[in-house]
Amino acid sequence: MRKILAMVMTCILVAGTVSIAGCSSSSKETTAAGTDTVLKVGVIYISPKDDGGYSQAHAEGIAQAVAALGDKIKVFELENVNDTDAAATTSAIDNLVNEGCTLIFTTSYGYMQATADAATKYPNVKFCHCSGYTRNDTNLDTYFGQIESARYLAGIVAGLTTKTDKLGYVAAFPIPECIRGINAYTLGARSVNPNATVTVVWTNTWFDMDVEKAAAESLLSQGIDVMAQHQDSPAAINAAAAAGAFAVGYDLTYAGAPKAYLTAPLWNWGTYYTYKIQQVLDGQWKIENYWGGMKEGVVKLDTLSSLVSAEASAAVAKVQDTVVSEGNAFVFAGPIKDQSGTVKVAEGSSLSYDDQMGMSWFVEGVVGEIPAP
Amino acid sequence: MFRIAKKDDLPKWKSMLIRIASVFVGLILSGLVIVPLGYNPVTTFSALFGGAFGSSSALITTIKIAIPLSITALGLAVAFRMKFWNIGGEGQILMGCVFATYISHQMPQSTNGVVLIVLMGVAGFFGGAVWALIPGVFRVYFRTNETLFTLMMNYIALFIVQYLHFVLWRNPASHGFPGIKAIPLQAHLPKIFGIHIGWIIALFLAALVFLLIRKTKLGYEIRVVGESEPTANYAGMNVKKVMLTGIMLSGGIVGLAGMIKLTGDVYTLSPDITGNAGFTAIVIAWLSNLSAPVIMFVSILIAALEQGSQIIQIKSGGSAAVTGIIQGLILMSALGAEFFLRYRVVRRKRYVQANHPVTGEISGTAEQPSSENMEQKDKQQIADDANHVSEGSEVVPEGDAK
Amino acid sequence: MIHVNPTTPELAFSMRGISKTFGSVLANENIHFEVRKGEIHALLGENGSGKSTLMNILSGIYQPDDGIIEVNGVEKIFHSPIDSISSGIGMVYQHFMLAEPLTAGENIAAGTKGFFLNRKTDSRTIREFSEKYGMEIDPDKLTHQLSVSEKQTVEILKVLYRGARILVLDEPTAVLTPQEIRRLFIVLRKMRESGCSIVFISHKLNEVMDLCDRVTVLRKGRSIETCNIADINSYDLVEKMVGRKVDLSIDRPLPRPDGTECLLVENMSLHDENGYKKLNRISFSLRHGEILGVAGLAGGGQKELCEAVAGIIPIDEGKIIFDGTNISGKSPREIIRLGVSMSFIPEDRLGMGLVASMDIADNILLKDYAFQKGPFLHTAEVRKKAEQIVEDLDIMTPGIFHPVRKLSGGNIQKVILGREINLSPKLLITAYAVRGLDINSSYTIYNLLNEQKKKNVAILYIGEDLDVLLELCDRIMVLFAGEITGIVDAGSATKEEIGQMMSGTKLADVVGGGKHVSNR
Amino acid sequence: MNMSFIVATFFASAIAFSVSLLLGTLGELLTERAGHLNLGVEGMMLMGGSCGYVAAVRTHNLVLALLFAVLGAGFGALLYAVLTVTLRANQNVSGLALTTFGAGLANTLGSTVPNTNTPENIAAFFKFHPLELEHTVNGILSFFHQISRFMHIGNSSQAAFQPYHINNPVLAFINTAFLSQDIFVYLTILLAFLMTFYLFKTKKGLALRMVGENTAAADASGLPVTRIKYMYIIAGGMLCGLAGLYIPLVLQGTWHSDITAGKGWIVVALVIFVRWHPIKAIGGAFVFGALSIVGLSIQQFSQLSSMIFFNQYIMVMYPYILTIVVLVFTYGRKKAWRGPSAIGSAYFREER
Repeated sequence: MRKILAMVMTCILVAGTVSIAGCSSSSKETTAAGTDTVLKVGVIYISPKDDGGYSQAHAEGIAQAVAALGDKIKVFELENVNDTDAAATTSAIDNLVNEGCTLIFTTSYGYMQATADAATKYPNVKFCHCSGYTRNDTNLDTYFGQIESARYLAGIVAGLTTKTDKLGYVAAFPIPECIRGINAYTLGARSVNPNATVTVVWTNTWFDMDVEKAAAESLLSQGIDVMAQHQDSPAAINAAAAAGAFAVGYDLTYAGAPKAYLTAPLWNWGTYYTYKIQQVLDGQWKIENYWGGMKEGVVKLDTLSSLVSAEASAAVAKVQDTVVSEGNAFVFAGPIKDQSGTVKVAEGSSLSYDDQMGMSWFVEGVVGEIPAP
Repeated sequence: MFRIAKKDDLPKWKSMLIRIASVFVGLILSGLVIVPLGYNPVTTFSALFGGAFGSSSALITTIKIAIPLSITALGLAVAFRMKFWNIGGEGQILMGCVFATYISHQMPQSTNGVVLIVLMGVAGFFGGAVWALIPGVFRVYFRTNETLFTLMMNYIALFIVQYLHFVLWRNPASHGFPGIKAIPLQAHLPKIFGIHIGWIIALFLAALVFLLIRKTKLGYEIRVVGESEPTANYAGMNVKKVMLTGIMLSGGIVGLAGMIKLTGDVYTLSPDITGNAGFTAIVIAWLSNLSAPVIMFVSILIAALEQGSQIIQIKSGGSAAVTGIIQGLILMSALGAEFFLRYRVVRRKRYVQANHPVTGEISGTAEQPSSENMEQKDKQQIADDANHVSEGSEVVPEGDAK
Repeated sequence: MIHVNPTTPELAFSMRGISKTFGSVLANENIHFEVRKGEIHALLGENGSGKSTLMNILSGIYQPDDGIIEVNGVEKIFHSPIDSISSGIGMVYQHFMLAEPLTAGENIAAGTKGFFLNRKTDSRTIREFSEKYGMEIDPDKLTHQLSVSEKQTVEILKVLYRGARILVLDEPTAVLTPQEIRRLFIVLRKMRESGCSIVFISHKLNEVMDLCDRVTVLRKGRSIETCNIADINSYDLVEKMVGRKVDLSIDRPLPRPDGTECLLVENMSLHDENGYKKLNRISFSLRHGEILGVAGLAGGGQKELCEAVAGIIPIDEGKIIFDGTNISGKSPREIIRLGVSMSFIPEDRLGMGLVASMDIADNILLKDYAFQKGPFLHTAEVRKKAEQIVEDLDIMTPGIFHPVRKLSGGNIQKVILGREINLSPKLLITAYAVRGLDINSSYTIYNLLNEQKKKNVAILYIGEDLDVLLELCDRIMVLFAGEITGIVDAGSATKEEIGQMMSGTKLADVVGGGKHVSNR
Repeated sequence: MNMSFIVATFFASAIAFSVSLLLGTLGELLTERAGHLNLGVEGMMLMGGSCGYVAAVRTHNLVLALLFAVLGAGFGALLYAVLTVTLRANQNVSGLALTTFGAGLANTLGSTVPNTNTPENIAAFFKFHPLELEHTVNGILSFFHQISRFMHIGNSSQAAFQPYHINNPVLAFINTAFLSQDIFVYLTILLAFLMTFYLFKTKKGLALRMVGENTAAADASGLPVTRIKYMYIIAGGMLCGLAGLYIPLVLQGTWHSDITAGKGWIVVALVIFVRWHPIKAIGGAFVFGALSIVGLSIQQFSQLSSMIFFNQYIMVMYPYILTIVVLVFTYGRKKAWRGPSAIGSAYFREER
C-alpha cells in the first residue's frame, strides 16, 4: 500500500517538475520573439508602486505614458528595490536588461551610483535617473522637477490658514532637496503672513510611519496648527487630522483625512515619461538634465480643498500665473534673508540653479537646524 | 490510532529523497496558497526558476546573491556545531563591514588594491569576531543565553551603522544626503567569469571549514564541545578556549561575508547592506545539517528564490511579496521533513484477545500461558514493525506535512 | 512481615502480552504482570530487564507495541499519562518529575481539577494526606530547596492527591539513606493498610524480602515468574533474575607487596558552582597495584572526588600528590600526560567520557589527539588502535565507524575502558563502571580491572553495589556528604558497617566495629 | 505651549505607540511560558494586521476585523505549533520561516487594498476616549443638567450649562498623558493584569507554567501537554495578530507593506526584558516605545540633541542594551530564574 502511494507521489512530483520546466522554456520563446518591434522600458521603484506616495506618483506617470503610447512600449516594473543596498539595485537593473529593456528609469536618489555603474556596463541601454546629478555623454541622464514652485503656493495657503502662526514641517533628510522645499514653503507662507514660522523636524527616513507620526505629534504638541511634509507616507497628515490641525500633503492627492487636508504639491510624471519615451521611440534620445516645472506640467498644486478659505484661494490665484510661468526663479527671487538675517539673495537677483541644487541654509522664519554633516 | 516512535538512521539516499521531496511539497503547498491570491502557480514557478537559472546572466545574479549567504551560513555552522545558537549574523555582517570600511577610509588613497583588500578582509574578520565574542564571553563565563544576546547585538550593530550613516561618517560630498563614503576603486574585488571573486573565496572557505571541522584538532575539539561539554572537559580540552575560538571563527567568517559583499557588490556601507543574510543564513545552515558542501548547494537554492522574486514581478507583474510565501512554505516543509528523518508514525496494533482469555486470577507461581502459536505471531509483528522502519518512511512526508 | 489478603484476592490491574521495541532493541517481550488490591508487589530484575519500560507503559508514557492493560477488570488503552492517572495509577519516578522553580504545593496541584489556585485548600488537603501516611512537607517551599527525600515525598503526595489507588515506585530507595528508607517503608505499609496497591521496583533483594508480599521477576525483557515472597528465598530469586546459577564471587588478586604509594590526597576541600561545599578535608592514599573502592550515597561527593583528581574541577585547599608530584592546580591535559586515566560513567552513561554521536574511532581519538603533532588530526593510527581495541576487548560492533550510542551498554563501557587502558595509565579512576550492565558484562569489566591491577596500576573504583565493592576492592573508603566516614579493609568489613558509614556514622562509632584500617 | 503639555503629549504618543508592543509581548509571553520561543512574532503581527485590516476595509465591521486578525495570526501560530510541537522542528528556525511566510502573505494580501484608510465608523470608535476627563465629566454633567432642567430642580435649572474645564496643571497633565487614549489601550492593560492573575492564581496558569518549566513533569502529572502547547502558542499568536491589527487600523489608519516595521522583533527582546511577567510588560513596553520615538521630540531642544547621549540613533539602542543588562544580570546570579527552562527543546515523551 505504502509503496503504491510512494510511486504515485513520485509520479506526481516528476510530472510537476517536467511541466514547470516545460512552461519555463515556452515562456522564454515568446519573449525572445517579441524583442524587435516593441521598446521595452524598465522602471525601478524604491517602495511598492501603490504606496500612496512617491513611488505611486511615478507609477501613475508610467501608466499615463503606457496609455499614451500604447503598443509601442512594454513596461517592466520592479518595486521595493532597496536604494541603500547597491547589490539589490544592481541585480534589479541586471534583471531588467536581461529581460530586454533598453530604456530604464531609476526613480530614487540612492540608485545613482548603481545606475551610473550599469550605464558603463550596458552601453546599449539608456538610463534616466531621477533626482541625482550624475550624467554621462552617451546613455545616462537625469530628471527632476521644480516642486518648490508648488510648495511656495502651498505655503501661501498654509500662511493664511494658520491661527497660531506656527507651521510645522516633517522633513526626511537635511539635503538640498528638502531644504529647498522648506525654504520655498516658508517664503510662500511669509509672503502673505510675515509672522508665520515653520518648525522643522528631521526624521531621517523617507518612509517610516512610526517615526513620521511621532515627529508630527512632537510638532503638534507645540501648538502647530498646519502640518506640511516632505516624506512619502501620509502619517504626518493623519497625525494632524487626529489632533484637529490642518495639513499639506505631498506627491499625491490624499483622500484619507478630509478634515485636515488643504492641498499638496503634486508630481505629474506622466508628462515627463511620455515625453522621454517618445524621444527614444523617435530615435531622438539626448542627454539632458530635465528640470520641468509647473509650466511643463510635471509639477502642480492640488485643487484646493473646501477647507481653504476664500482669502487664501484668492492669494494663490493672484500669484499662480506668475509662478507657473517663472517657476523657481520667482520663488527664490531676492531679497531673501537667512535665519540670522543676513541677505543671501539680493533684491533683483534670483538664486542660480547650482545654488538651488546645493542649498544648505534656511531662510528667515524657519525654526530648526541643519545638522552639520 | 497512530503514535510516534524513534527511527533508526536512514541511509543517505533516503534522507536525501525525503529532503528533496519536502521542497516539492513546499512548492505544492505554496501553489495552493497563491492560487486564491490570484496567481497562476505554473507561470509563477516557471518565472521563478527560469529567472534564477534560465540564462547565464540570470545564473550570475543568483550566484552573486548566494555568495554572502553561503559564507554567512558557513560561519554560523561553526558556532552551531558547538550548540552556540548564534543568531547574530546580521550584526556580525554589519560590524565586519564597519571595520572594513574604516580601514578603507583610513588607508592612503594610493594604497595598492591587493594590500587594501587583504587589510579590509582582516578588518572584516576582526569586526565580526569582536561582535560575536561579546555574547560569546558572556555565554562562556556567565552562561548567558546566547540566542537572545546575539539577537540584541544585531540591533545594536544596526543602530551603530545608522549612526555612522546619518551622523558620524556622513559623506560631506553627498550633497547632504545621508551616506557613507564609498570604498576606493582599487578595493573592489576583481571579477572572474563575470562574478566578483567572492565565489572563489566562498568555495575556498567551504573547503576550509570542511577541513577545519573534519580534519583538524580544533575542529575535533569544536565537535566534542558541541556534543558534550563535560566530556570535553574530561578529555583535557580547555572548553572555554575552544568555545571562544570557535565563536571568534564563526563571527569572523560572518564578518568576512560582510566585507566580501561590501567589496564585491555594494562598495558602500549602509544599514541595509546585510539584505537579511544573517537570518536567511541561519535557515540555510540548519537545512544543510551544518555540512559545508551542502551549505553551498542550499545557498544557491535560497538565492534562486530571492532572485526569482524580481522575475516574478517582471513576468507576471505581481507583487514581490509572493515569493515570501513560497520561500516560507518551502522552508517550513523542509523543517517539517526533518521529523520524518528521525521519527516514524506507526499504527497501534491491538493484541488479539481470543488468544488470551481473561482469567480472574492467576495462581501465585504459575507461568503465563504462552502458546507457540502466539510467540510466532509476536515475532511476525515485530518483523512487520521493522519493515515499517525501512519502507514506510518515504511515504510519510507527503501525507502528513501539511 | 508478610501480608496476605484473607479473602479471594481481587486484581488491581493486569498487564498481559506486553511488547515494546525501541528501534531494534526489544525492551519488553510478551510480559505478563498482575497486581492484587492491597498488596505490595515487587518487580524485580537486573538493569535492562525491562522493569522501567513496563512501568512506563503502565503510566502511559510509552505506548506498547502490543498487549492489553486491564484496571479493575476493565480493559484500558493509555494514550498518555492522563489516561493512566484517571484510572487511579500513580507513578513515582526515579528521576523526579518536578518543576524546580515552582513550590512543592504547585507541583502537587498541577493538573488537578478546579480553576482557581487556592493555596489554603491545597495546603490543607496536602497536610491531610501527609498526616494520614506520616509524611512531612512544607507546600510553600520552592522545589529546588527541597532535599532528595522531600522531593520524593512531593512525588508521592502528587500521585495520592490525584486519587491514585495503585502506586508505582521506580527504585525509590536508590537515592535514600537507610533511615529515610525505613521511613518510606512505614509510609508504604500504611498505604497498603488503606487498600492501595503498590508496585515496588528494585534490584535490592533484601528490601524486596523485607517489604513485599509478592514478586514478579523480569529477565531480558520477559516475565519469568510471579510468586509469593513467603515461598521463595533470595538465592532462588537471584537465579531467576540472572537466568542461571551464579557464582557471585569475584576473584581478588592480592595487591603487589612492593606497591609504592601512587596517589596521596591530603585535606582536600572543594565547592560546586553554586557555592555548596562538596568535599570537606578529604585525606586518603592509594598504592600501585591496589583497588580502593569508594562507597556512598548519590551526591556524597564521589563525582567531585574523581573530577578533582583528574584536574577537571579546582580544589579550594589541600594537596593531591601523584607519584610524588603535586598535581593540584594542573590542567587535565597535564594530568593525563602524567598517566592518570579516568573513566566516569554518569547516570546517562554517555554524559562524560564518550561522545555519543561520534564513532568508535573518533572516541578513541579523544585522549590521543592532543598529543599528535601539528594542527591536523592523524586518523590513520587511531583507526589502527581502534581496530585493536575492538579486537582485544571483543567489542560487538559492525565496525569502528559505528556511532557509540548505538552500541549496547556493555560494549560502550568496553570502548571507554579500552581507550583508558590503552593509554597504559598508572592510575585508573572508574566511576559506576558497571552501571546498567547485565551480570555477564559486569564480570568482564571486573576482570579487566583486575588485569590492570596485576599490571601494578592503582585503581580508584567508585561503585554502587556494596557486594561488589566488598569482593573486588582491597580497601573501601566511605563518603558521606563530602566527608570520609571511614576507610576499611574490604576483606574483613561487613555490609552493615559500610551501610552505617554511608548514612553518616563515623567508623569509630560504628556498631559492631570492623577492623580499623589506617588510611595511610 | 508649555513644557508640561509637550511632555504630556509625548507620553500620550508613547503610550499609543507601545500598545501594540504590549499586546505582542503578552502574546509572545504566553508562547514562551509554554516553552516555545517563537521568533515569528513579526510575521504573525503582519498576518494579523493584514487580514484584519483587509476585513475592516471590505466590511467596515470592527468585529469582523478583529476576528480576521485573530484568525490570520492564529493560523501562522498554528503552522509554528505543528512544526515545533508535533514535528519537533528547531524553534528558532521555524520562527524565522514563519516570519518570511507571514510577511510574504501579509504584503501580498495588503496590496489588494492599496491607499485605503480605516473606515470612518471604525476610526470613530477608536476616537472615543472613555477616560478622557473633560469629555466624560462634561457628558455626565450635561446629562444631569438636562435632567435638572427637565425636572425644574433648583435655581440652576434655567442657567446655561457650564462645561467643566481642567484647571489643575497636574490633572491636566495626567489627563493628556494617560487618560486620552482609546478603549483598546485600557483593555490591553487590563488584559495584562488578568493574565497575571491567570498565570499565578489559577490551575490553568499553573499548568502552563509547569509545561514551560519541565514538560516531562507536566506530562507525568497528567497534563495534556500537546494540547496546552498548541492552545497557548495559538492564543499567543492571536494576541500578536491583534497587536498587528492595531498598527494599520488605529495607529496609522492605513496599510503599507511591512507596516509593523520591526515591532515583532522588539517584542522578542521585551519578553526577556520584563522577565516573562505580564504586569512588568506594561512598563517595559512603555519604556521601549518611549525610547524609540523620544529622539524626535528631543530634536526641538538643540542643546540636548547635540549631545551624543541623546542622539536619536543612540537612544533607540538603549532598550536593547537594557535587555542585555537584564540578561547578563539574571544569568550572572546563581539562583536567579532564567525564564521557562523548557524553551528551545522539543519534547518527545519516549525520550526523556
